Amino acid sequence: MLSLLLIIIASLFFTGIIIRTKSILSGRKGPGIFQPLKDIWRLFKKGAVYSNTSSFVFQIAPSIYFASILMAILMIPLGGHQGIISFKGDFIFFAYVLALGKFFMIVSALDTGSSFSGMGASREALYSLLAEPAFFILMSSFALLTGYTSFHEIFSTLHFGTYISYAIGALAAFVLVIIALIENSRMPIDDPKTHLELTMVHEVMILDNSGFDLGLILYGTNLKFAMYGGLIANFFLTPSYEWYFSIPIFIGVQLLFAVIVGILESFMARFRMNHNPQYIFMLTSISLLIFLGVLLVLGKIA
Amino acid sequence: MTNILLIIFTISLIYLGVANRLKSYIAVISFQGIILFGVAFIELIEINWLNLVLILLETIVFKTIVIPYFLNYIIKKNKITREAEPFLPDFLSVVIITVIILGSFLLSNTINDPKLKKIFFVVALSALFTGLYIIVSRRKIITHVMGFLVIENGVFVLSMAVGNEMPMLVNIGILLDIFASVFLLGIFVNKIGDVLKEGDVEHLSKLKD
Amino acid sequence: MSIIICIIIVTILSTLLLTLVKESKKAYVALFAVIINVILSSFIAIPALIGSSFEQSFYGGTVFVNIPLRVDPLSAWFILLMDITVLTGILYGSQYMKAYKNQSSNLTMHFASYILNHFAMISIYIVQNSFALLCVWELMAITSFLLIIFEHHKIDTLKAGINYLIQSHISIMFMTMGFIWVNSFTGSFDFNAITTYTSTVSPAVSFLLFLCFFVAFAIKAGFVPFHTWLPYAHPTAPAHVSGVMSGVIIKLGIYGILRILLLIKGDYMAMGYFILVISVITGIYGVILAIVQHNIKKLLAYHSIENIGIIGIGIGLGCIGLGLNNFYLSFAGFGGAMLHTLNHSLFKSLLFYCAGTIYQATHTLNIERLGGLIKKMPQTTILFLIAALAICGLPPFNGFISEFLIYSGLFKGVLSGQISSTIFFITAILGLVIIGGLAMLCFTKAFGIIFLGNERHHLPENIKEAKPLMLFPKYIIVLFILLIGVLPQFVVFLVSKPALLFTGKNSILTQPIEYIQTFQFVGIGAITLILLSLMILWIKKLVTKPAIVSVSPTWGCGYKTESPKLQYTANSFVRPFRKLISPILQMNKKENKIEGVFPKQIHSETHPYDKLEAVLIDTPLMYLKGFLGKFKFLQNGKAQFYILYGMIFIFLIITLPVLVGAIFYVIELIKQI
Amino acid sequence: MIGYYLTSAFIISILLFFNKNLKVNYLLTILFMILQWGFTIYEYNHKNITDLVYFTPDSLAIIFLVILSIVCIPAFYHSHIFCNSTKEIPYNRGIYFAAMVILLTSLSAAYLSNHIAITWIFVELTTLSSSALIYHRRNSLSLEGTWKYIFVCSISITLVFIGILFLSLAVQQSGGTDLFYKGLFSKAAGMNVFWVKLAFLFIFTGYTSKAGLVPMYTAGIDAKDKAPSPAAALFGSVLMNIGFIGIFRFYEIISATSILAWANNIMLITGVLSVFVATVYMLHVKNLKRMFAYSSVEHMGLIMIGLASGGIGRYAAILHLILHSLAKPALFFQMGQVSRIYNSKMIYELGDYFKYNLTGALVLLYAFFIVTAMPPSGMFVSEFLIFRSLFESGNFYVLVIILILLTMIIWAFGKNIFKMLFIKPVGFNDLNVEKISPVESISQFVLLTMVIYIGLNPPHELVLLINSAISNLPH
Repeated sequence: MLSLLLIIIASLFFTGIIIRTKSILSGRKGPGIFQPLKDIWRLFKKGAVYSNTSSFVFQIAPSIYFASILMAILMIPLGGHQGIISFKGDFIFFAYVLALGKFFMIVSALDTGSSFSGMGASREALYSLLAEPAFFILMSSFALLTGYTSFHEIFSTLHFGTYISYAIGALAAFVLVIIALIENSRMPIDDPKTHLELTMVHEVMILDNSGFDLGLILYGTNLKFAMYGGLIANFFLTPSYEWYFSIPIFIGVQLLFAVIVGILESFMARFRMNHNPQYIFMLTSISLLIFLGVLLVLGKIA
Repeated sequence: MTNILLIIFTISLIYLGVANRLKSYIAVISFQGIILFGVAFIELIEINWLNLVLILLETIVFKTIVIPYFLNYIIKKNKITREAEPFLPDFLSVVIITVIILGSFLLSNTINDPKLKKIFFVVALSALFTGLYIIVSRRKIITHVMGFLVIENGVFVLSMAVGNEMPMLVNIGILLDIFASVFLLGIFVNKIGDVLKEGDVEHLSKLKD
Repeated sequence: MSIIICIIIVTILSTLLLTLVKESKKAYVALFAVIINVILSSFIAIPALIGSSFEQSFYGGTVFVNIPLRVDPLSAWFILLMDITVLTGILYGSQYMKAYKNQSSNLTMHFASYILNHFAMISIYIVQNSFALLCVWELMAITSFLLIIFEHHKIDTLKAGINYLIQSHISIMFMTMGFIWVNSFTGSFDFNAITTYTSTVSPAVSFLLFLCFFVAFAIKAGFVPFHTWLPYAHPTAPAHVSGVMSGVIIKLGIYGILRILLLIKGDYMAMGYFILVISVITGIYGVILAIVQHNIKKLLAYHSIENIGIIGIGIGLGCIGLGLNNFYLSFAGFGGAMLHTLNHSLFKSLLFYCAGTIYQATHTLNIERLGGLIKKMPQTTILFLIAALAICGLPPFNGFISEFLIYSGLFKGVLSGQISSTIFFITAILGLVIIGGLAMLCFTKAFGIIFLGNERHHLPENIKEAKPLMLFPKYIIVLFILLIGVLPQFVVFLVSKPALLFTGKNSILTQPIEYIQTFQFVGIGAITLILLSLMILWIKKLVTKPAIVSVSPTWGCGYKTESPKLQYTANSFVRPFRKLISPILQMNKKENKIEGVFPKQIHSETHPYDKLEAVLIDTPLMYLKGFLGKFKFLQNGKAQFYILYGMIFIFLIITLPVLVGAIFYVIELIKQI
Repeated sequence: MIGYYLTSAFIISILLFFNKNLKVNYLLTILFMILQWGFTIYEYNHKNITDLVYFTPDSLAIIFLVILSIVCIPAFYHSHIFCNSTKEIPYNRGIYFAAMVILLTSLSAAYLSNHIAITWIFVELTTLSSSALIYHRRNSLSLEGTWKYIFVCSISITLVFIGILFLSLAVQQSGGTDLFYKGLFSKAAGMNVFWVKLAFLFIFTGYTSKAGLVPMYTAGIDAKDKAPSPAAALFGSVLMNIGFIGIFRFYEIISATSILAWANNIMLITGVLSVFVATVYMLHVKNLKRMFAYSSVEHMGLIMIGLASGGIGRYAAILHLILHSLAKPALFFQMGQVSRIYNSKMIYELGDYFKYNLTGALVLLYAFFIVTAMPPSGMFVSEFLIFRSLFESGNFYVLVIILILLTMIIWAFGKNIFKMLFIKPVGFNDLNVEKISPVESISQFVLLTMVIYIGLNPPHELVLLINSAISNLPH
C-alpha cells in the first residue's frame, strides 16, 4: 500500500523534473515542475474528437492501458513491505499485464486507419518485444541469486556482498533504466519532442487521441516512470530499514532517476531508426552478462 | 566325333556375328539343326527308340527344314529387307562372341565336376549368350526370333549333357521348343507383318513409361 | 465395456443414418451423434479424472491378442478437452456447412468422417495396445484427411490433403518402427511392454526408442522441423475442421509424447533437454513465420506450431524435473503443458471459427484485403479480440494461466539444479519471452488489420454479423476462456491429477498445494485487473459526460486521408521485424519493373515461404526424385533391353563375388607390400 | 480327380471356343466355376494325397487354389460385363473365355504340381493362354504387348529350363533320379553346391517374369496394361502367384542346403530392387492401369523381402501374397468401370470420378487405403510382420530404404488416385457418361473387406495352412 502511494506521489512530479533538468542544462528557465501535471489535468476536463474510422476499441484502449499500469504498480513492493498483490512469480504477471496495456494501445493506433499511427504501432510493438527478454533474464538472475521468485521475496533478501555483485547491481540498475526509457519512449530510442510523423514512435501512435484519453495516456507515462523508479529504488532498500529510512531513499532514487533521464535526453541524440533494434537487443546481452555474473557469485561456474 | 561337331557348331555361332544377310542367318540355323541331329544321334543312341525318333524328328524336320522355310516365307511375305541391320559393327560382334565363348570356357574350367561333359557345357553356354547377344544387338524383330532359336539350340546341347539319364527332360525341352517357336512365329506371321509393314524393333516400342 | 460398445454402436448407426437423410438434416445427425458420444465418453473420463481409473480388456483375435482399454487421468484429461472442441466444432460446423447445401454425397462423407474422427480420437486415448493404436490412429488420419479435402475440387486443397496424408503416414511409420522394436523384444503389444523393455536396456537404447516415438508424434503435433504439413492442411480445411484439427487433432501428438514419457524408462534429463531445445526452436520459428503470413488461416496454423512449442517447453521442463527428481518442476512442466493444451484448443478453435465466419462473409482470407469489419461484425470482433488476447498469453485470459505455470516452473528450475539445467532453463525462458512478444506483434497485426480501420479492398456489400446459432459455440468457448482466466486454481487442481501421474513416479509429495495457492493470487490479480479497467472506464464516463465529443476524419498529416489505400497494411506493419530476421525467411517476390517515362500501373506480390521446408523437404525430395528419375530408362519399350536385364542380373550375381574376391586379393597384396 | 478336372475344363474351353450363343456362354462359365469350386473343395478334403503321380495338394497349393477359386467368380462376372459393354462378336468372346478357362485350369494344375518340370510345363501354358487374353483388343498396341509378353516369358521360361537342367546335374550327383520336389528336398543336402547355385539363379531369374520381380518384371506390366481389366485382375493376382510358387518350391529345396544365406541375399536384393523400380515408375507413370501393375511389383518385392529375412517374415510373405491377390483384382475390376466411363486410362484424362461414379469412387478410395497398407488394412499386418522380420534379421538399412520407398509410393499412388477422384478431367465431355450400376462394385467391396478381415482376424484354418506351408523352411 505504501509503495502504491509513494509511486503515485512520485509520478506527480517525475516528468516535471525531467523537463526541468533539460531546461536547466540547455540554459533555459523552463516551465514549472507541475506544468505537465497541469496539462494533463486540463486534458481530463476537455472534450474529445474521435476519428470517424475508429470504433469502440479506440475508446476503451487508453482506459485499459491505464488500468494495466495501475495493476502493475499494485505489485511493486517497498523494502520489507510487499505490494498489494504479491505471489510467487508475480513479476511474470507484472510484465504480462503491461503487455496487455500495450496490446490495446497498438490496436487502437491501428483503429484510426491512419497511415502514421500504424507505423508507430509497428515500431512500438517491435521495440517492446525486443526489450522484454532483458527484463525476464534480469528477474531470473535475481531469482537465482536470492532463491525466490516474487518481487517481494527477491528484494527483501537481495543484498550485495562481493565486488562482482556490485557490478551486477550497477548493471541491473542500468538495464532497468534503459528498459524504463524504452517503455516510456524516451530519448535514445524515441524523441518525444519531434514533430515529424515519420520519425516518431510513441507519439505518432497516440496522434489521434484527445481529451480524457490523451490525459490518461500521458499520466500513464508518468506512472510508468515512477513505477520503474520504484523498482530501481528497491535495489537499495532492505527490510531492515525502518520507514523513515526507506522513504527518503525511495524519493532520492526517484529524483536521481528523473535527473538522469533529463541528462540523457539533453546530451544524447536519438538513434537512427534502423539501429534501434540492435541497441535494444543489446540489453538482453547485458542481462545475460548479469546472469553469468550471478552464476559466478553463486560459485556455480568457477 | 561329337567334339568335332560341337566345335563346328561353335564356329557357326561366330559366323552369325559377321553375317549381315537374313538369308545367312537362316542358313546357319538350318545348319545348326543338322549338327544337332548328328550330336543327338551319337549321344542318345542308347536310349529307347521312341525318344530317339522324337529327337531326330525334331532336329531334322523341325530345326533344319520347317523353321528355316517358315522364316523364309515370312521374309518374303512381309517384304522384309534382307539386311540384318545390327546396332554394332560386325567386327565388334565377332569380338564379343569370341569373348562369350572364351568366358564360357573359363567358367567351365572353374567347375570341379568329373561327371560334367565340359564341351557340352561350353557350347551350350556360348550358344545361349550368343543368342541373347543377337537379340539385343539386332534391329529387326525377325532377328529376335532367330536369336531365340539359337538359344533353343544351346538349350538342346545342354540337355544333351544331362540327357543320358534324363530322357524325359529332353522331351520336354523339345516340346517347349516346338510350342514356343511355333506360337511366336505364328503370331509374327499373322499379325505383326499386317500391322507394321516394316518389322523394325523401333515400331514395337510404344508401350513404355 | 458397455459404454464403449455404446459409442461404437452410435458411431456406426449414425454413419449409416447419414446416408439416408436429406442434405439439410445431415448436420443434425452428426451433431446428435457427436453429442451422444461426448456424453458417453465423458461418463468414462470424468470419473477417471477424479480418481477411479477405468480398465478393461478384450480379446482381439490372433493379431491383436489382447486389447487393454485403460482410461487414466491423462487420457481422461485429453478426452475431456477434446470433447469440448469437437462439440463446439460440430455446433459451429453444422451452421457453417449450410453454405454447401447442394453437395449431398460430399456432405455425407464429411459428416461421416467427422463422427468417425471423433470416435477414432476417443479410441486413441483409450486403447493401450500398440497394434490397435496404429489402426485407430490411421482411422483418425484418414478421416481427418477426408475432412480436410472437403473442398476437393480445388487442386491446392487436394495437394495439402495429400501432403497431410503422406506426412501422417511417415508418422505412423516411425510409430510402427518403435512398436516393432518393442514387440520384437517382448513379443507383446501392450503398452506396458514398453516399460518392461526399457527398464532392462541401457539409457542410450531407450533414448533412441524414445526418439523414434518422439519423431512419430512430433510430426502429428507439428514440432519444427516436422511441421511442414500443418500450414497447408489447416488453411484449406473448412473452418470448423481447422478448429478441431488445430485444437485437438494435433494434440494427439502431445498426448502421444506424454504417454510415451509415462511409459518409457530412461535418461529423463537427456530427453528433457532434447524436447526443450526442439520446443524453443519450434515456438520461435512458428511465430516468426506466423507474423509474415497474409492468409489468416495460415497465420493461425503457424501459431499452432508456436503453441506446440510452448507446450513442448512444458513437457521438456517436466521431463528434466523427473530427471532432477524435482517434484515442483515436473508438476509445473507437465501440468503447464497439459493446461496449455486445453487452453490452446479453446482459443485456437475460437480463432478458426471466427476466421471461418470472416471467410463466409467476405470470401477472402487475405488479411490485406480486409479491414473495418468491426463495424459490420461487432460480435465476431470481440470474440476474436478475446481469443487473440488469450493466445498472446495476456491476463486475465486462460493463455496466461498455462504460460504462467510453465514460467514459474522454469524459474523454479533456474533456482534448483546444476549449471547445465540452469542454462537450459534460462534459454527456455528467453524463448518463451520472445515467443510471447512475437505473438503480440502477430495478433496486433491480425486483429488490427482485419477488423479495424477501413476496408482495404472492395468487399461484398452484404457483410453481416453471423447468425446467433453460429455465434453460440463461440460464446461457450469464451466462457471457458474467461473462467479459466479468473478462476485458475480449480483448473490447476484438475490438471494436477494427470500431472501427478508423472510426478508420482519418483516423488513422495502428492499434493501441489503451493501452486494452487499461487494461482488463487493469480485469479485475484486477474479479477482486480478487470475491476480496475471497469472502474477507470466508469470514471471516464463520469468525467467526460459534460464534455463535447465530436467526430472528424483521422489526422492525415495535413492531407486528407479519405482513401483507405493510405492505411497501414499488414505487410508494412511487420516490415521492420521482417527486415530484422530476413536471413531466416524466404520471401518469394513477384515484382514488375517500372519502365518508361509514364509507367503503367504495376503490381507486386510477396509470398512468404518456409525456408526450413525448402531446405529439409523440398531440396532432398528434389534430389531423390532426380535420382529416381535417372532410372526411367528401364521400361523403355524395347524388348531387347528387357532380356538384357535378366542377363545382367545373372551375370552380376555370378561375377560380383569373383570381382569382390579379386579386389580383396589386390588389397591383401598391397598390404603385404 | 485332377484328371477329370483337366479333361472337363478342356472340354468346356473347347465348347466355349466354338459356341456362338450368349446364353450357352453364360452357362458354360457357370459350369466351369462349379467345376473349379468342386475341385477346390475336393482337394481341400484330400490334402497331401497325390493324384495322377504328379499332383499333390499340399497346404500352399490349397491356399492358392482357394484364392483362385474366389477370384475367378468376380473375374468371370466382370468379363461378361466387359464383353457385353464392348459388344464383342461371338468369335472373340469365345476365344476370350476359352483362353481364360485354360489359364485358370493351367494355373490350378501348376499350383498342385509336385514335380518341377510339370510346374514348368503348366507355367508355359499360362503364358500362351494369357497371351490370347492380352491380344483380345486386336490393335497394334495390344499386339505389341502380347509380343513382348510372349517373347520375354519364353526367354525366361527357357532360363527356368536351363536351371532345371543344372538342377538335374546336381541331382544326379547326389544320387537322386527324379525331379519331384519331395525327392529333391530330401536329397538337397548332398547336392553339388555349385550346380544348385546356378540352378537357383536361372530358375529364380526365369520365374521373376511371372512373379513380377526385378529383373524380368517388364513384360508383365505391358500385359496387365493391354489385357481387358478382368483378365488383368487375374494377371495381377493368381498369375503372379504362380511365379511365387515356382520360386518358393525351389527355395524350400535351397533351404535344406548350405547356400540358404546366399539365396536369401539374392532375394533380398531382388525385393529391394523391385520396390525401387516400382517407386521409380509409380512416380512417373501416366497410365492408371500401369500404375496398378507397378504396385504389384512393389508388393511382390515386399514378399520376397519377407521371405528372405526369415523368421516371422515367411509367414508374413505368404499372408501378404494372399491379401495382395485379393486386393489387386478389386483395383483392376474397378479399372474396367473407369475405362468404360472415360474411354481412357491416362491419368491426365481422368477426373471427377466422385461425381460420375460414386460407388466406384468409394471403391477406389477404399482400395487405395487397403493396397497402400494403411492400418487397419490387412496388408498392414503382413507388412508390419515383414518389417519386424527385417528388423529382427538386422537389416536396418534395408528397412529404412524400404520405408522411404514405400512412402514415396503412397505419395505417388495417392496423388494419382485423388486427382482422378476429385479434380476435373481435361477435355472430357460428360454428356454421355455411362451410368454404372453400384451392383457392379459389390464384388470389389467384398474382396477388399476380405483383406481387412483376413489380415486382422485370420481364420484358424488359414493360419494352420500357412504354417504348414512354411514348415519345410528352417526356423
